[in-house]
Amino acid sequence: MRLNYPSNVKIIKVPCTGKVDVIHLLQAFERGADGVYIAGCLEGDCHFLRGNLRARKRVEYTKRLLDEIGIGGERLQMYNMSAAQGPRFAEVAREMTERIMTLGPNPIRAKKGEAEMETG
Amino acid sequence: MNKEEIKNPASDKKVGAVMVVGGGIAGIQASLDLANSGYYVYLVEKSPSIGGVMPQLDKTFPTNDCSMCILSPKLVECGRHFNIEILTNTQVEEVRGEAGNMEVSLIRSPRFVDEDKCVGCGVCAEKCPVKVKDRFNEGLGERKAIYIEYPQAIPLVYQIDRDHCRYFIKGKCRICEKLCKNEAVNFEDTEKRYALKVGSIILAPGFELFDPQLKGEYGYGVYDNVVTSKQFERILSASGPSMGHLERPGDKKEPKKIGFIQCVGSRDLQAGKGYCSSVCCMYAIKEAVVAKEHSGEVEPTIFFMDIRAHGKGFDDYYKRAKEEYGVRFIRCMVSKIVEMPRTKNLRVTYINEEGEPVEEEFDMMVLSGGLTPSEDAGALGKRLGIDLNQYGFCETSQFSPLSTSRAGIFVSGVFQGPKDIPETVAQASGSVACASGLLSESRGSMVKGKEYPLETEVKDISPRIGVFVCHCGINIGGVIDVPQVKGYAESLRDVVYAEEGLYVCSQDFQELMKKAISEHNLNRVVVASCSPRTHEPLFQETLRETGLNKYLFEMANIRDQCSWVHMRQKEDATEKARALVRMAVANARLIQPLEELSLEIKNKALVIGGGLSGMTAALSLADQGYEVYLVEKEAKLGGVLHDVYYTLEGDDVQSHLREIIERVEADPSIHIFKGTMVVDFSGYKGNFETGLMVGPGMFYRKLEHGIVIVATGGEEYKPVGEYMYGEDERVMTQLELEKRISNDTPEFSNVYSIVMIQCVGSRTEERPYCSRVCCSEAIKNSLKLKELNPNMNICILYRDIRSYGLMEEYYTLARKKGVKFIRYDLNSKPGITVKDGALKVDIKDPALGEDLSLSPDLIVLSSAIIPKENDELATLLKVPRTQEGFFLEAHMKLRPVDFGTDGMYVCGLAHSPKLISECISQAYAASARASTILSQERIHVGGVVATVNGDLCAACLTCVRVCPYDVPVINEEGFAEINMAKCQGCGSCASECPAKAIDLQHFRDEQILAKCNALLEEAV
Amino acid sequence: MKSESKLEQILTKGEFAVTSECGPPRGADAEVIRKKGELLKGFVDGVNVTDNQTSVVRMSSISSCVILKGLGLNPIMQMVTRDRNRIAIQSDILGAAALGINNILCLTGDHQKFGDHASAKNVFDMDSIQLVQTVKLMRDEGKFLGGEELKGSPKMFIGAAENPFADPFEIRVPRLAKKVAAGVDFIQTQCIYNLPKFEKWMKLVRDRGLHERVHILGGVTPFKSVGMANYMKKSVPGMDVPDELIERMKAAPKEKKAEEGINICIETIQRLREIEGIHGVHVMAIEWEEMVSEIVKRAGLFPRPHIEG
Amino acid sequence: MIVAERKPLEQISSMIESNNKILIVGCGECVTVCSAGRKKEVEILASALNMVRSKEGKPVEIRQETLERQCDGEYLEQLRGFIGEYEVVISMACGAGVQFMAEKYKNSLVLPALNTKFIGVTEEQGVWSERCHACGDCKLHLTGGVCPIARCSKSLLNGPCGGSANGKCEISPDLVCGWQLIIERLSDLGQLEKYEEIIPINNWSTNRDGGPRKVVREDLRL
Repeated sequence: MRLNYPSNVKIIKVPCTGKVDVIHLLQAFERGADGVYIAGCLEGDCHFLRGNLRARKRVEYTKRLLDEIGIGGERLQMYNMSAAQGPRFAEVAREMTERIMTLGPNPIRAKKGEAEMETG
Repeated sequence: MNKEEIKNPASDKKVGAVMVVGGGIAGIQASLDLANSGYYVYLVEKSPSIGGVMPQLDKTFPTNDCSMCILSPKLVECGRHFNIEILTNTQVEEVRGEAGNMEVSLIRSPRFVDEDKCVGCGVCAEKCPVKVKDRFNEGLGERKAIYIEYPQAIPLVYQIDRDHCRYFIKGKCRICEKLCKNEAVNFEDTEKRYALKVGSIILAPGFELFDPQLKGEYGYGVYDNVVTSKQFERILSASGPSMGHLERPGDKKEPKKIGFIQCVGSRDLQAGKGYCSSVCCMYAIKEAVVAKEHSGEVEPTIFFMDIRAHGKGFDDYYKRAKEEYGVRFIRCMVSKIVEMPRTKNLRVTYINEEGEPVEEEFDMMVLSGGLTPSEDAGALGKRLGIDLNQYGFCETSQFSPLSTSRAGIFVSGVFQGPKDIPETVAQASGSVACASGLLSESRGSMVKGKEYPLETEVKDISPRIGVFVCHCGINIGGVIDVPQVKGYAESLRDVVYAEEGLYVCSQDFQELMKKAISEHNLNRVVVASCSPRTHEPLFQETLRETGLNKYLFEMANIRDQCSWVHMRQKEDATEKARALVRMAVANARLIQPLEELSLEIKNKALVIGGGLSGMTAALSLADQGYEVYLVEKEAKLGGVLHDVYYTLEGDDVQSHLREIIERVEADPSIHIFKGTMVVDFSGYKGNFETGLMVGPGMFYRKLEHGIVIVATGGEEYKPVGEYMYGEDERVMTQLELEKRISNDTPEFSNVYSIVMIQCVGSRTEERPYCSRVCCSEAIKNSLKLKELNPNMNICILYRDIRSYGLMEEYYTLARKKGVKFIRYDLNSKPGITVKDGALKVDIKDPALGEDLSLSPDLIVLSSAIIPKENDELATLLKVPRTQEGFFLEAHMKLRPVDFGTDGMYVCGLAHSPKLISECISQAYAASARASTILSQERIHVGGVVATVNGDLCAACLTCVRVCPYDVPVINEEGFAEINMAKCQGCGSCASECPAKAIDLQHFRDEQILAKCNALLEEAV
Repeated sequence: MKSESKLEQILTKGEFAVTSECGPPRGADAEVIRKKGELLKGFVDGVNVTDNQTSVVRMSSISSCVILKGLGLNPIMQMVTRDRNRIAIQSDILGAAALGINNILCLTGDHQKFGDHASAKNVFDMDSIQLVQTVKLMRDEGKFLGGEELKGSPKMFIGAAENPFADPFEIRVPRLAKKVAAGVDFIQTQCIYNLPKFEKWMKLVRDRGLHERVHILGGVTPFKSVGMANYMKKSVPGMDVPDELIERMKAAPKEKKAEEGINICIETIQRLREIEGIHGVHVMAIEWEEMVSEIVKRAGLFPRPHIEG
Repeated sequence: MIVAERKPLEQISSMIESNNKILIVGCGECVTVCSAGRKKEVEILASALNMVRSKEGKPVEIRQETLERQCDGEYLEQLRGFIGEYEVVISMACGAGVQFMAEKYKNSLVLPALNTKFIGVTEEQGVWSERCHACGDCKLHLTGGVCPIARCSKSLLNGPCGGSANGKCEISPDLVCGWQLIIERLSDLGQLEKYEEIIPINNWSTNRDGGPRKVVREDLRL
């Protein structure tokens, strides 16, 4: 449908959101991602029966962990959408981008940026 | 492929190819099953792409699955299958010859775009100046004069609409031709005629929606806001003309009050449609529910005569629509619709249940149009010389529901009679079994195989990556600076070669790619172009041809995920394309070749249950050339069919049953085990092992087989304690009545009055499902009794009469013969008493609001169909059941006879209540599905599956518990083992393993993290 | 006589006994307990003194008993096993006996989770049945749990509580039998509202002859309001309040709710008196001690028999 | 198995506030099964601590290791070569593992990352519950195979107390009364008469009350 969405969104493909591990999400933030979201099939429509439900639980766990870390769980989201929901995909990409814009950069990246400026 | 060429195999043998006519879901399913069991398939479709009606639907009942999402994988598989040749824009003209050896003449109308050259990039349509009302969106949207029907269309080839193309009308334009860098546009294309040889034909030409303009009182075509149900599907669909925003066509306002009128062109003798279309009640309920989900403000109302929710899980859906979604149901006929001139709202006049005329205003009205065979299909039927019934549906019989009157030509889907998607799919598979039974001697004779060079060893060799960046005409190149991305790719570590191409997917570029692979010793290939969904197999094929393992391939989707969606931010898009290529290369470095293990298959079948369904499946498998073990718990074959004597249509059931039993018992390929129980079970598709206790001696026997069909059947519920059943011998069930009618006709000369009570034990709190056959059963026995004694007073107490499909005619006939139908509500069930030795039935007629008292001689209970005791078997086989105890298929819509576990199937009453003809269709379907495995010599397993590193495993059982398919087990050495043949590759176990001992191949943690790191390389 | 308890004497004589209850204050003010004692004096044969009830810290049961004893009342010291191990328990029993306390009610005690010190460590070195055994061992055999002989055995009248309405019903009587076997002298039951169910239980008790081996005092508590009745029904574990009683409370005029509660209580006492094997009532007028005298009077249980000693 | 769960991240990060070189050691035994302390959890903790410190601008160096078991010296020996290079060691084992590591490496500061909870079972994926108190004197033969000490909130040997309602413990409606379970089991086994036997007052000396315990099998020693 070629609906425009912000170019800062980049996709990593997994066979099922059930494959997404907590450490994948954490390391994305550790490496400086400002936000991460998981786009899974609609609940009840998982091709692998329960993968997207597991993913949701893991996302919830990781959000709490990110809160504890101080990065902010709201930088991580789980969305469900179907392959026929092109507009929804674009809307989510925009929604997530706006959310991250409001939150500002990942504090780790911000801190590292500062440090580099000081030394550089 | 040169289509003019006639395939000409040795003429004394049957032809190992089948033609499927119609590319809807039935045709697609039939083609896939045929091609996957050793037949070459010509899939003939009159329109430019396959898919039929399903792509137009938004959701499907009763699961609310997205229609396109569930169909799409089948479309793609069909499109890329070696042994399916899709012939679009093509119609069958004539068939000559005999079953097994037929010659089919075809006419192909011009597409004006070369199928071999068009890559579906869409630049032509983007620039085409002509806009045309879009058939796919039911006239609610627009497309161009050069177009594809919908984005996922297969084949993904554009087509010029000759009637609207500016060049064809005015003689100039040809913009598309100029823009197409692949020179695919061909204005000189012409109609072509040619012939093909096939062994059998499966007809699946589908249906059309009744044209509601024929019902002038509803104002369709006059009032803007009266739409057809199919138009409403498009309005609801996220890919529809309003992008899924619920709005009425007249003024784009969001409608609040939406009315649905049922039976528009169904159950309507005046309109010449004496049958029920079977699906409209459910699709209307679904549309009402989905509309409600779109906006809580919506107030849907359904005007209906009877709600026919007779399928698996349907009544529950109906109940939820009423109770959870607040859909309003009004039992009435709408007499007319008038548009309010100012608001464009619609004033609807109807007679309510109390018999009073009511006028009510709606924002929008949806007409639930009936299903009618298409005119083309009718004409086709005539050309082929097959019998059609008065409505134009293909004539079939109850005991051979898939055979047309012409040998070798089979039928499936709505062309055989109105039905829903799962029944259509079951029939499609079923017709495959019929064709396959006819042609089994020629199985494999026409399929194409392919030889590949030996795979190059790459395991311990450092990566040498080649990157190919596609311009996709101007699709990518017009936005992204492709040369710059290519240059960037060259700069990345381990990349030894990079190239760009106008269309990387084109045939000549494949040659270039192969050359580059061998000249530069590439051992990993990255293509930066479009979607792997459509193009990965093509490139993987190229890799295999050069001797590279097909998994040594990675795609960066810089079109769908980049140039198309960041069209106006060219610099950002180029930057993103660089990142996507960087990620793909990072992954490519780590990709490992994956081995696929080839396992031998046990070409024998196990059928559990020796009733009609089990026997039919066994016979069909035997006809297809497989050995069958048929296990029956009872001492004789036949199951519940022993209690059925005649069908509604008048067939003699017992003689059919005797014939089937004789055939089964005489078939040397069928090994029958009567009085036998299944006691253990293990294995996976192609290699199962089952232990039996064989009666009467109860000795143990172990069987090896490749597939399992579960056909354990059902039985009539004995409603002891309800309606005095078991207390008074004058109260009996329908089957008991049928037996008495058949054995002792004179008895009924003294019976003057009979009351039948429907839904006994069905649609209740305890058994919320509809038993589907009881309405027709009651009508059948009423008609039989009326035959015996035309003056007999018969009264049927019902909740909804569900004489779906062509059975509606018998309902009409029964009323004509004076059978009385009186409705009751669940909360005021008929009361039965005995007074002075006479039976008395008290009932409140909700239509008249009056209390009635009847004094029948006999009371007949239309009792529910319940599954045969099957819980132990379900546990042994590890297959799921519904709450009611029927076996649960893998997918309600598109996998009606498959279990979730590969190689296991279900059919007949064990699946849900159904008619004899439906059991037979399903049994054939299970047989065809089984044949897709049994016909293979070996199966290939592995690839993207989870593997365990035993050294790291703690045997903690996490994987065992997490796996949705129960695949992992802890082996004798004490670590988890995942059977490659069973693993579905979802990766749930890998992401949950606390010891990190499991990896999902091709998506190993290392790879995902490498991609993640590459993406963020420049972030921190 | 096993003890020097006035309650034992009344029960042994076959009189219908009346006991009541008194909660010590959350502070060191002895006046509070004295005031409560005065309200009960002359109307009851024994007063239970709770031991940090609901795990909320209060003045100790022993000292409150001593204060009541000083007023001429006959205190029944409640002791829970939650807060003391066997060393402290035996020591407190000896101390209480030395101070003239001659009734003990052996209880397990509520879990500290409900109290004001939820993070406390509990003890539960023994349970209520084992506590009954312990007191009996000290009294009748003059021994400590450790086997050593003690000098001057505590002459305690041993009681325990029982809830005929708790789950599972099939062990309610066996559980009483266990307590009897352990050596209990008297039982005070949970509040009785569902009389038919209680009678069913008593029948089972009689079937096993347990009523002849232990004195059973039926527990009653008057409703102050509809709210209290509802609370007892829904929120108090093991309480069985029939709907008809709640309806009766609801039906009473606003200003007569309390009176209706008292009426129900008195009627219950009358019914209990008629049950074979019921030797008394335990009137738990929670924070409503002033009503005990009226209940006793109106139930025809006043004056209380005079016991020498 | 011994069931444990990770301490709140804040507590762990405050323990290592002033340290810059950290070794995290996972354990492959019980805490694997309760998803608290093997490689996956080590990775998560390392990543989380990394982020906490990066965010504060005080990056930290973390090494991750996972041993077969931390309650056996031989496995702990595997750290010998490099443990000294780290300022602190965070052990993701149960309390036994943490202590044993500290015993073996006298000069290393060993910190616990887990709270050791109980001896229990996996009820279902993600749910563990207590079954045994390690009282040292098993009574399961008396109580239908349900432990009154571990399953009754008050460890009553002659329960239930008066607080149980509808088969649930007085301390929580989500907690089944241990004695309800015992009675049901005895009743299912046809041994309800056992209920009437009074279990005598317990000898707690085999429990922790008797001081730190030890098991010695002389036949196995040299």
